[in-house]
Amino acid sequence: MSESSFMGVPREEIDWSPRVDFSKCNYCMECVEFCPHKVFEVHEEADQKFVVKNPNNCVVFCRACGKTCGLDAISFPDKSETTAHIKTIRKEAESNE
Amino acid sequence: MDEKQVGVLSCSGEECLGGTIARLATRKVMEVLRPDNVVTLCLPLYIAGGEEERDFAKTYPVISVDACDKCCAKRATIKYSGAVKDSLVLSDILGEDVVLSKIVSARDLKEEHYKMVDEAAEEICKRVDKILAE
Amino acid sequence: MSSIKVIACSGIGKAMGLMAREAALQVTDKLAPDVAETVCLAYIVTGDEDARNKVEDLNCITVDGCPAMCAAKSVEHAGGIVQAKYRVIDEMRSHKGVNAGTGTALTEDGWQIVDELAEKIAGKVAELIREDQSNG
Amino acid sequence: MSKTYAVLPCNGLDKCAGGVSKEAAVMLAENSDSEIICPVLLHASDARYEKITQEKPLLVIDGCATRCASKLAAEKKLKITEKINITEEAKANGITLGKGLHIGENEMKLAKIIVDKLTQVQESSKTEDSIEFPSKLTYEVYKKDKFVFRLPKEEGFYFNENDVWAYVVGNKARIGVTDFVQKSLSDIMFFTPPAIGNQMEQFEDAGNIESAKAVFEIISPVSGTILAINEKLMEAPELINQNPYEQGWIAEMELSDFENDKELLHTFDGYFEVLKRKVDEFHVKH
Repeated sequence: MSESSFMGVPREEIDWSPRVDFSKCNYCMECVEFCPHKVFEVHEEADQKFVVKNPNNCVVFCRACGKTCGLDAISFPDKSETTAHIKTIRKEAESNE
Repeated sequence: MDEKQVGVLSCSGEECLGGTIARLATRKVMEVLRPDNVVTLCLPLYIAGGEEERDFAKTYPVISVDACDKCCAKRATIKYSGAVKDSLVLSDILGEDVVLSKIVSARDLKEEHYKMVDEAAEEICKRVDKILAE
Repeated sequence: MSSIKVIACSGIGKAMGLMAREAALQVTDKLAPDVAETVCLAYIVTGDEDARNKVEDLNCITVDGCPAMCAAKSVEHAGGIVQAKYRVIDEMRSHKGVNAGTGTALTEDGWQIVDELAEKIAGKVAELIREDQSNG
Repeated sequence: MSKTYAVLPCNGLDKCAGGVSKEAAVMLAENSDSEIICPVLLHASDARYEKITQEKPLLVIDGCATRCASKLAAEKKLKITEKINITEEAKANGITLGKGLHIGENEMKLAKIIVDKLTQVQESSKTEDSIEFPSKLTYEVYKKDKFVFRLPKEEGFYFNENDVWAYVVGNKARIGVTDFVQKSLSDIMFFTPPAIGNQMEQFEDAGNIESAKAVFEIISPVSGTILAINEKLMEAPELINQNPYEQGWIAEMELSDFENDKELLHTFDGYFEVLKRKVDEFHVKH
């Protein structure tokens, strides 16, 4: 998946993925079951029963898994900052050409 | 990169057992036996005017699978897309008595029925492989 | 009086096609075998005059899987009088989030929806029969 | 001025629904400049109505599923613009039609609901048409197996990489999802619309759509205020599957900063490449 990009910016340079506050989480697993992009990975035996395994699989600007969380344990980076960051990288790339 | 594609257009006859066997055999070829090369076409959609199904059948080779000698799938293909590359009529391999016997719900299928599905699926695969080898 | 034709799409690509097929079969086989019967959908369109006579000017109920409504379209095209059109997708909408299975095999939940739909169709069959009788 | 019809009721005499078809036609003729076509006279002499049927769009009102009026129209080679079926309307409105042939209170009520709806439809479609949208789109297609993915080539279409389009005219835009979304979701069963009046930034969510496979969050390609949503999707989300660019559009917005939004949007050429890549990847995975 290293080839993936968003608006010409390599995906790894964009910090966008769910942040889970595990102190609030009750492991209902709704978010894990919801996401079709395999962002999460289940660790059944561990105390913390899942992790954000593939943050770069997360669709940039998608917050849908957060809505499945009744406890509001999931947050995302600031959208405006992310947008500004993407624009900056694009400008840099342009001026380097 | 593109694998060669073959379309299979199956009857799902509602009046007899053969329809159930034909559709299950076709799905088995698509899901399990030749998943990379076989695209199933939806006969009711094809008949009701589905553009995607009809265009595919004009561009790619199509095998028709029918339960009985009314050959609805074959006739439909010829009518709307021109020709079939190959065809299979289940009464030829399973016998007319069997295909025309009373339809069985997918809930009540028995060992004997799955054997028929396997036999039919194998016959479809033979035809698919022949086209792929061309 | 002729029986009511219950005609399913049997779409091969999705679970909903199989569900339509099974719901129709349950009506004609178990719930109302004396007054309802089915007809091969493909045959009435691709077949000869005999095939058309199976639906032309007769009371039909169509059971479709998806909104393409192939059974309804083809039966109307063949001259059948479509008294009611059912769509599995409408049943699915009242069972949000349920996994019904695939076009090969249904899950328990899928069968449950088939059973409910079959009951509805059988109810409609009975209603049409009553109307027909009261109209003489 | 309100739209007028040439109204062809079945006027059936053997069922109550036939009487309702006549009543609805009479009401329409009284409330607008619509004109009634008598089915019996039409059957005997079509020349009599040639002028009306050429001038006015044809509304056919059938009583029952036998659809005699529709069949008559087809026989006379008349182009039907709109169809109403009294029995279906009765069911949809929870009204039970009487067993007898006389029109009662319930039946009059139904006729009035139908006539009101016909006139109301025209009003609401006016607000939906607040943005001037091309009546016909031209598409480029990308084929994969039997699946055909369309993308409109018209100027004015912009796309984000979240597979949502915006068609921009002046300071307004209509938004919707692309063929990639509706094909990968398959049959769409639910539409949760954005709230009208809601102000949103670019890439905020503008509702969602859901199939048996997944939920798709509609990520807005533009910033602005929601002016209208496509009400038809509430009852028939499958319109998105039929054509997500035309009858399956999602919402209309007043734009707040399009010049800025544009920086992170593709026009046709850019998005067509994205679409092809996504289709190829999707097919490998499935």
